[in-house]
This record gives sequence, C-alpha cells and structure tokens, in this order.
Amino acid sequence: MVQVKIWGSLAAMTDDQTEIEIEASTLRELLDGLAGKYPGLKPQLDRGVSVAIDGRVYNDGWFTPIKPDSEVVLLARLKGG
Amino acid sequence: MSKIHVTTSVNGDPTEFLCEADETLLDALRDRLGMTGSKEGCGTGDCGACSVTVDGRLVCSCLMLGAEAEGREIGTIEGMAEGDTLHPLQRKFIEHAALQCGICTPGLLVAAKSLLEKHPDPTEEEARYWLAGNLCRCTGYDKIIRAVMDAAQEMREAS
Amino acid sequence: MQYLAPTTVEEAVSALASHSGDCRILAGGTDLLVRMRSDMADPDAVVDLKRIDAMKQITPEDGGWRIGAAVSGAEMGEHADLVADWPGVVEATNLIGSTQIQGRCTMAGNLCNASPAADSVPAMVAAGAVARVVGPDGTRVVPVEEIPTAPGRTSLEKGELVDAIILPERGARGGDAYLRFIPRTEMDIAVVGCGVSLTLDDDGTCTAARVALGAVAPTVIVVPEAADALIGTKVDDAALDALSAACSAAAKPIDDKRGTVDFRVHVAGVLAKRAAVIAKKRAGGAA
Amino acid sequence: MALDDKQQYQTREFKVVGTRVKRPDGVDKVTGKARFGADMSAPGMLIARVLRSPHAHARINSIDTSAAEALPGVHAVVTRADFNEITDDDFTADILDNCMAGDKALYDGHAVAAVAANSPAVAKAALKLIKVDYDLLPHVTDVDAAMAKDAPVLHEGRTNESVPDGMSPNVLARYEFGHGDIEAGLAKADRVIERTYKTEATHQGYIEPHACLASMGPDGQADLWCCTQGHYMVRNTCATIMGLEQGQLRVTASEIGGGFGGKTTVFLEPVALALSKKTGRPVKMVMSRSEVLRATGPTASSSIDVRIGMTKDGRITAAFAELRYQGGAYPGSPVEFGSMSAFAPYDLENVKTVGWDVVTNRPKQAAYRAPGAPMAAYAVESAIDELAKGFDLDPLAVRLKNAAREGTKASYGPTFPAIGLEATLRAAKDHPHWTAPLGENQGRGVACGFWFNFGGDTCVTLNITPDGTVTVSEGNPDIGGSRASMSMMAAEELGIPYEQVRTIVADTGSLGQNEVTDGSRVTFAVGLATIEAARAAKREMCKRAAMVWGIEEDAVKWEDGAAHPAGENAGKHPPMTLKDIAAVASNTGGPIAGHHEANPEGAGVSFATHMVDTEVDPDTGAVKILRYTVFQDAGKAVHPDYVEGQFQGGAVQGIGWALNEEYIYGDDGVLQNAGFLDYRIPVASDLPMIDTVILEIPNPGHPYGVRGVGETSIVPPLAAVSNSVSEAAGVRLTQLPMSPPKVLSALHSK
Repeated sequence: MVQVKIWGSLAAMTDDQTEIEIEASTLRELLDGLAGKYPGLKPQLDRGVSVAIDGRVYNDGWFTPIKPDSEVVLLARLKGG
Repeated sequence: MSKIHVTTSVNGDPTEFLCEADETLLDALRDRLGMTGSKEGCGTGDCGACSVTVDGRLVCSCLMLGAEAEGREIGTIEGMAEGDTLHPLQRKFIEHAALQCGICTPGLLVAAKSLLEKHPDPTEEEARYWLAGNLCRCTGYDKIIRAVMDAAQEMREAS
Repeated sequence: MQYLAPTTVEEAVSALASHSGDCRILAGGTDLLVRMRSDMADPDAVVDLKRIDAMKQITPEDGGWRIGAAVSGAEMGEHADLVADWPGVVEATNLIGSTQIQGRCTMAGNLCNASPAADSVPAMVAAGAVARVVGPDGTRVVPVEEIPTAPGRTSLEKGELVDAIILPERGARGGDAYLRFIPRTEMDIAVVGCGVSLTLDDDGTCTAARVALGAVAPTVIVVPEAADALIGTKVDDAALDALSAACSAAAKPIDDKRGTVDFRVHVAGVLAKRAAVIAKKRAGGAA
Repeated sequence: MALDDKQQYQTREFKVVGTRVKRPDGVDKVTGKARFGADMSAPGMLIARVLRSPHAHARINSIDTSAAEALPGVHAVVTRADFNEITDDDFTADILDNCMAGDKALYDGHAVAAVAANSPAVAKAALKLIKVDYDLLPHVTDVDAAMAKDAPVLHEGRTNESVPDGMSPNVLARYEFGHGDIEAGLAKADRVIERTYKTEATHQGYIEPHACLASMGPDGQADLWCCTQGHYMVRNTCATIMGLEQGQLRVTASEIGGGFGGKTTVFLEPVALALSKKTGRPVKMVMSRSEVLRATGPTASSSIDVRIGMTKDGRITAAFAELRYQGGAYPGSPVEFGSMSAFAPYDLENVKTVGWDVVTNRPKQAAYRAPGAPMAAYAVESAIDELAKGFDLDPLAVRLKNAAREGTKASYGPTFPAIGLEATLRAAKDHPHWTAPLGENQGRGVACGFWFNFGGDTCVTLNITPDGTVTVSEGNPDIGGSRASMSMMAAEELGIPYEQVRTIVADTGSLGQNEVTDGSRVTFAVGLATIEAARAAKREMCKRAAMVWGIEEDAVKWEDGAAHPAGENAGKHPPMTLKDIAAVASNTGGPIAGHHEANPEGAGVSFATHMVDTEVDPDTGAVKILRYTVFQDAGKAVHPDYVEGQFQGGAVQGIGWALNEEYIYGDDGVLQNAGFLDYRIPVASDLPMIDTVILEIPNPGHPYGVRGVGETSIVPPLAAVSNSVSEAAGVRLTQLPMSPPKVLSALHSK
C-alpha cells in the first residue's frame, strides 16, 4: 500500500480524506487504483494530473515504480509557457 | 486599380517594382521584391522591426508608401554586410548574444547603424533613447545596448 | 486610391480642390498611414507634399522662421539656428514618436492631424506661431491654435492646406519650453502637455508670456490666466504656484485609457511649473 | 520514463558546457536571411484574412457570405459551418471554437469568418461584404464581477465537480492545496494582515505576429509552415480539427519571433488548412498586431485575497490565499498553478490556497511564462514584505528565516529535494546592491519566485557525417538559443569541438512526437535526449573501433573525442578519433547515428530572488527603474549568455506587467488598446542594465545538473517592483499595473 496525498478540493470525492491508501507499485496502478476506489476522482484524473513521487514530478510514465514508503502527491497537471 | 511603377535604389541596386498606391514600402520590399529581412511587428510605427533608411534617414517602412520610394535610396538589413564581411554591429550582436528570437534584430541593427553614423560615441542613455522605437521582448535590451556600445568603440578605434 | 506627388504648391492646391472624393494630405504620413492601416481612413487620393521643394525648407523670415510643411522633425532638430531661437518648439516636435518617426513626421502634419495631445502644438501655440494656409482663394495666415477645432477636425476649407508654420522673431531674453507627461520614457502619446514661452526684461521681470496645454480639452488650449500669473513677476515660487493653479484650473480633461481627470488636472499644473522654470532659464533668468 | 542511474547528475569538469559560444543561427538572424512565420511564400498562394466580432458577447444568428464570395478574386470563405464539430474532446473543441466562433461570439476580436483571395486588398474588401446578424448579449470582463450570481453567463454546464452548488455558471473549477491548520497558526501570530490584490491581464507581447502558410490537397495530405512553440502540437491539434491522420500532415516550424507561452496553441492554422482544402491552393495568413492583442494570448487577470500571520521575530505562522483568475471565454485559467506556487518558496506549518477558474468575455488566455505564478507571488510577496517592514525586520532575513530548503514539505504537497532558494537569498544579501545607498523618493524591493519546470515527450537524432562532423536533429523550435545549447551538450558528450556540431529543428515528418517548447523544458529534456543520443552514437563508434582493432566491444572506451583501447587485454592501438571512425563507417557496417526517444521526467524546480531600486516622482507618480539584480538558480548554465538573457528578459517582462502593461476594456467590452502604442511594453530608455547572478545548484535529475531557467525569472518582479515602489512612495500599492495615475492617487491618499 502506498499513501497518496491529494489536494484539498478533491477530498469531497474521497470521504474528506486528503491522505488515502492505494495498493500500487507503479504509477499506472496508482491512477487505476484511485479511479477504482474513488470514482468521483475520475473526471479530474481524465482532465489530467501530475504525480510527485519522492519529490520528483511525473506526468505520464505508467511504469514509474512506486515503493511502499514513497512520498506520493497528486498535483494538477503541469503546463508551462 | 492600376499599379504604380516605381524606380528606386535598394542597397545600391537599381530596382523597379509595381505596387498599389496604398501599399507600404514594407509590403513592397517584402512581397514585391522578396526582401523579407524587414519585419512587420505592428504596422503602425510602434515597434521598429521594419526600420530602413531612405536617403540615409532612418524611418519605419510600414509608415511610408511604396510609391514614395521613387528616386530615393533605400537601405535595408540585406545591405548591411559587405559581401561575406559582417558589419561590426552584426558581429557584436552575435558575440554579445544580443538576440534571442531575432525578430527585432534586423530593425535594431538598421537603427543602431544609423545611430553610429550620426553619433559615433553615444552615451548609453543616447543609445537607449535612439533605439526606444525598436521593441525587443526577449532580451530586456541589456545585451543589445552592450553590443551597440562595444561596436561603437570598435568602429571608433578602427577609424 | 490615387497617389499624387505634385512638385509645386499650386499643383497641390489644384489637386486638392478639384478632387471629388476623400483627398488627404500626405506630409510625413505618420498619422495618415496609421489611420489607413487601422481602417479609420480610406482616402480616394493622397497628395504627397514632399516633392515640393519649398515645403522642404527652413527659411529665416522677418526675424523669425518659416518651416515648410514637409520638413521632418529630425531636420528641425539638426537646424542649429532654429534650435537656438525656439528650443521648446523643436524639442516638442522631436518628442513625436521614435527616431524613425522623427525621420518623417512634420510640425504642420502634427497640427492638421488635430489631436488634442499633439506634442508640437502647445509649444507652437505658446510661441505665437502662425500657419500659412494656401488654397484656391489665395493665401491667409492663421494663428495655429485656430487650425484644430475638435479632435480630428480643422478649420481648413476644401482645397486648403497648411504650407508652412511661421515662428515669430524670438527677440532678446526670450525662452520657451515644452514638457509632456507619458507613462514610459518614449513612444507614448502625451497624457498632458504644456508649452511655455516667456520674455524677461533686463532685471529679470517677465514682460510677456504665453502658456498652452495639450490633452486636457478637445483641442490644445491657450491659458491667459497662466500667462498673467507670470507677467510682471520674476517668475519666482509664488508666481510658479499661481501658474500651476491656473493651469490646473483651466484643464478640462476626460478619463480615458491614457489617464484620469484628476491626474491630468494635477499634472497640468506640475508640468507648467517645470516648463516655466526651463523657459526662464533659457531666457537668461536667474535660477 | 524514470531516470536510470546513469542519467543522474554526476560532478564533472566541463569543456564546452558553460562557455559562451556563438549561436548557429546568428549570421542568418543578423543579416535578415532567417525565415520567420510570415517570410514564406508558395507558388499560386492565396492570402487570407479573418473577420472578427466587434462585440464582446453576441449570438450569431446567421452569416451571409454570398456577396464576399461573388467578389472577383475571392476564392473561398469559411465559417464554423465548414468545420466538423468535435464532440468527444472538450479541450480541442474549445480550441476550434476559439479559432472560429460557433453560435456565439464570446469576446471582442473573436473570429467569425475568413476569406481567401488573390490579393490582400481583395481579401480585405471581401471582409466588408460579409454580413453577420448578431443578437447582442450582456457581457462581463472583470473576474470578480463574473463570479457574481447575477453576472451575464458565458456557458451553461461547463462547471466541474469541484465547484460548490449555487455559484455563477462562470465559475468553472475550484482548487485547494495546503496542509496544517490556518486558524490555529494565525492564533500564534503577533500580527495578521489581510489584503486584496488585483492584477490586470498582460499579453506575451512577442514581436512576431502569428503567421502560417498551409497547403492541403484532396488526397488528404497537407503541409503547414508556421511560427509556433511546438509544431508537433500544431500537427496533432490541426489533424484532430481537420479530421486528418497525423502522419499525413507535415508541419515545419519557421524561426519563431518570440512566444513566451503564447505560441503553445493554434489560432490561424486550422482556418488556413480549411481555406486551402476548399480552394485547392496554398493559403497564407498573417495576423496584424491588433488581431494579436484582441484574439491571442493574453494571460489571466487576477483578484487575490491573502491572510498571513507572522511572529515579531519574522516567523510565518500561517498563510492563506484565495485566488480568482479569469482566463477569458474558455476554461483553463492557470489558477491551479497560482494556487500551487503561491507559497512554494516557504517552509510553512500551516498553509492553504483556494483557486477559482472563472470565464469572462475576453480572449482565451494562453500560457505566459510560468503561467499563473507571477500574480500569486505578487500578492504573497507583497503581504510578507508589509509584515516584515511592520516589524522593522530585514525583508531578506525574513525570507531566509522562512525559506524552503531540502526536506521542506512544499505548500503544494511534495517534499523538496536539493533546491536553490536559500542560495539566491544569501547571494542577494551579500551583493553590493543590497547595501548601496538610496536617495530621496527612492526605494528598494525584493521578492522571491518559484516555478516547477517539466520534461515531456522528446526525440533527438544525432548523425555522424562521413567527414566526421555531427548533425543533431531536434523537434523543438529554438526560441532563445537552444540550438547552441544542444550543440554544446552533444560536443561535450562526444568530446569534440562545438564547431564540429550543427543542430537543426526538424519537421514533424522527421522525428517522433515532441512536447511543445514550454515549461522551461528544452535545455533540460532535449538536452538530456541529446546527451543520450550522443551516448548511443559513442557506443556504436566504440563498437566500430573494436571491429577495426579486432577486440571485444567492452574493451573500448570513449575519451576526448576518440575511441581508446581499455583494459589489460585490449592490446595497444592508437586511438581512433570520431573522424577516423566516420571515415570507415561504410566499411564497418554503415552510417553511424545515435538517437533517443523518451519522456524524461524529474525536471528540477527553480527559485529566484530579485532586487530592484525605483524612484517615484512625487508630483506625477512616474516610476523609474534605477537598478535591478536577478539571483537565480540555473542548476548548470549550459550557455551563460542565454541563461542571463532569460533572467533579463523575464525580469523586464515582469517590470512591464508591474508598471504599464494592461488590457483596458471599455464599458462596451471592447479592447481599447489593441496596439503597441497603448499596450505599453518597456522600451530601451525605460530601463537600466539588468544585472544577473547565476547560481548553480545541480538538478540531480539531469546528467549535467541542468534546470529550466526560462520561466522563474518572470515570477518575482511584479512583487519586487511593487515592494520597491511602495517604499519609495511611502504608501503600499495593491493593484497592478502601477501606472502613474494609480501611483499619484496613492500618494495623494497618504
């Protein structure tokens, strides 16, 4: 299980939890797990998110490994100018 | 509409073109003569990207009719280097990284050349005011001014 | 559109008078081409004045200067004797636009474009300049402040054009100055402009003055109360304060994208004071 | 792709990286030969022009194009009816609607029709013959006004699930970030301030208007030339809109005359393709400056409430901000990035931000350099400055006391790795600028800023030519000298001189997918791919040397531009240089190339501190910038000139935003300053030199330690200038731009 921190306005979709536990060892498993456990998150996941794993930001890489003790934070999908 | 036949000189070359009466010199240079070095950034004389000289005088080619070029001597960025030898300003712009995207560069070079012809030893403030009609959005002007001042010094030393 | 490039004043007048459509004067073109570009003007013909030799000349006349309608701002700035006599008028003209614009713009064009914010106009008005108007019925001479009647409108009749601006004799111990306020240091239209011209007597008392404001009314305005505040004084602090108050009082501006009423009213007074100090110094007055 | 160990930063001595070489496109750009968007022509080309709505908000009942079509010289007119509707992709559907209005014109300048004709004059005349029947609708252009319950509504049903019930349909999304307990934190403060700040929309202000040349045939193949920050994005977006296969649309990026985020989407390209399809001729479109200002960019305007508590020794106990951004007529203002970045420079126990994405009758916002962050930093850094000064504390010391560092839990969630904020603050404190004397009516301001940076899809192919020179093909338009940086990194990795490498930007047919030039990603991600491509080429060259020497591949190592035998059993062979190996490539298996395709993630965040002195004219409110110094972490500066250039350019755009740039709308919702005359970007005479201090705290996620530098530099200046002006004026300013009437009015209110 990994601890995932989500941003505040998503907590409405997760029974007011901003830290949730998901069984995942890769980014893809994490995203699938989030959508499966909390269907209310799906619209935002479809619009796009970035994920910080141990302080580093990932946008796309499905098979990015996640360790059980990794710090995992969901972020709004990053864009730039 | 019948077009106007204009006989002029561009960078020393005898040149003729046909243009509409309301066509600007900039459009004539770019669209009739294929000289796309002069750029249109605004079309209203506010950005200086279309700077050329007319009988040695710095002007915005977007604010002059092509028809007005009759009998004049036009100088553009394409005439700034002599053969394969860059003008010192052109060289200094490259050396000082005085361009990022480069769209304002032709106009700035034409304007800076005109500055140094008139004021071979400008102060930084004179250079900044002379070039105030040439907008650059990338560089913050710092390296442009340094390049102009450095070129001025080199040209003074060479003369 | 037709492009006409007459070589004499008569041809220009006749072209202008005989053309049935919208026929515009092309002097420097720095306003006209912008209007054409932004669809605010779609003339049927333009009459280019720059092929008329007389209009390209700066000529001494009756102790003053006649400046042809096609003389560019840059050419005025390069004329040392003109600058020595009327530094305020020349620097006002030299404030119009960039170096590139200076290569083309003209004082007569700046006047006839009839913008209340035209830089050279308050300076010309303060200097007591007159416009020489030629037309089908001959030549007349008009104080420059009577040319613009509203934004974009002039008192010129069909077929008439300004062929020269005439600056009077400067005389001893006279000085003029023009200041404008713009948000940047260059490239803006004046938010407020102020021209001051004054004459001092031998002991430094102001004997004559004219003050004009730009961008605070539909046309450039003369402010006699402001001149009165200076005349008879040594242009000291009290006189400058009175001048400033008179200018602020005379300003009747609007709010627009370039400034607010409050700002323009206040800054009109500030600029008047600063311009008067420069004019006084140029007239040989003590600091 | 996660970084493998070999891609991690390793300390090393650089030979090419870090020097100031000449850029490869320099000569073309100083001689006028470089070809930008509007500089291309095609045989038989038509010219197209766009008809734009003069109304801020109007229903389009009908468009009669018959008279225009009948005008001799007109070849086609297109309206929205000429495009297929996109039903399954809101993001692209919005882009299409912005390129060509559907049933409503949503802002002044919104495209409603376009004409292709055989000359510009005919195209212009034709526009006047198009009759559009509009029903005017009420409009709203201010963000706070648009959130009011009775505000005119732009769209129904676009609000997402994050927005509470009962709000205006103009409020499309809500974001919340942070941790801790704000109220408990505020209770521990010696002083709490609560302020509201407003910033106006500003335009990216690139000097080159948008331009393109499209050619599309009945066979479903098309070619497009355009100025863009990402031609692969243009290809994909246009292919979706036009119903083309991506492989059938080849897009070539022209030289680009500035972008700053504003060229990360499309405006003209689908319209030009539609006209080309309809006419069977190449179609060229070039925007005027007025069109650029009315219908492209700008960034969001904002209204931000801040509450911060501080102890008297300068420790922030709690920080809260509510940010309202309008992003024009479509969803997607960058408020989430404002909300995430607002407090990122600080180590805070209790922090929360709430962001609202709001639509108004303004052009669809486009990314602008660190999108969303400058306005948030303006609000936060202004409030922190006011608190510090209220306690008579050194504003740099306060920032140092609260500075985020390695191990800090960022306000937006993650824990920071090694970062450079403290280094920039210490450099600022030690710099002579900080202690230089100030005169009357002068003030000094400082502010910090943060940006994320990211990676994204990237392809690089590196070819070894028969004579041993190297060409690098990359897929990202070079917006500020990046071709030089790629050549440098390739030369560094290969151990050859910079002059031996030439980098080009390849068209979409030549490489795989590439993310747009944005997010300060190019030097990081394309650099990384270039290094990897060079490493692949080196491996191949070692293999070829091994063949020639008749030894095992792993007995060859690459050093100083040549293959050397390595290890005990390799035997004695004179090194084979790159040129030696290239010369026998045909004999050893054929041409040699290295390529790398990846989606590098792990871009390092970047911080900056800016310091600025200003003087305020107490009689007119005019502000003069006297001195400016940028302190920023670059990770590793590949080409220091262009790093400095990014710092300087960002700072000056920020100065413009702070002082005079703004979108000015009349009561009629029409943009009043659609030109460079009254949209006042800084000119040369407004500015002093912009001093720079490059700090190098390596990014562990890049082999050379590179961090993106392009965006962070626009984040601090709004606040730095405002803090400076507030000190000089003796009164706190809370609205941008600080145009002279606003400053004078503040002075008079003292």
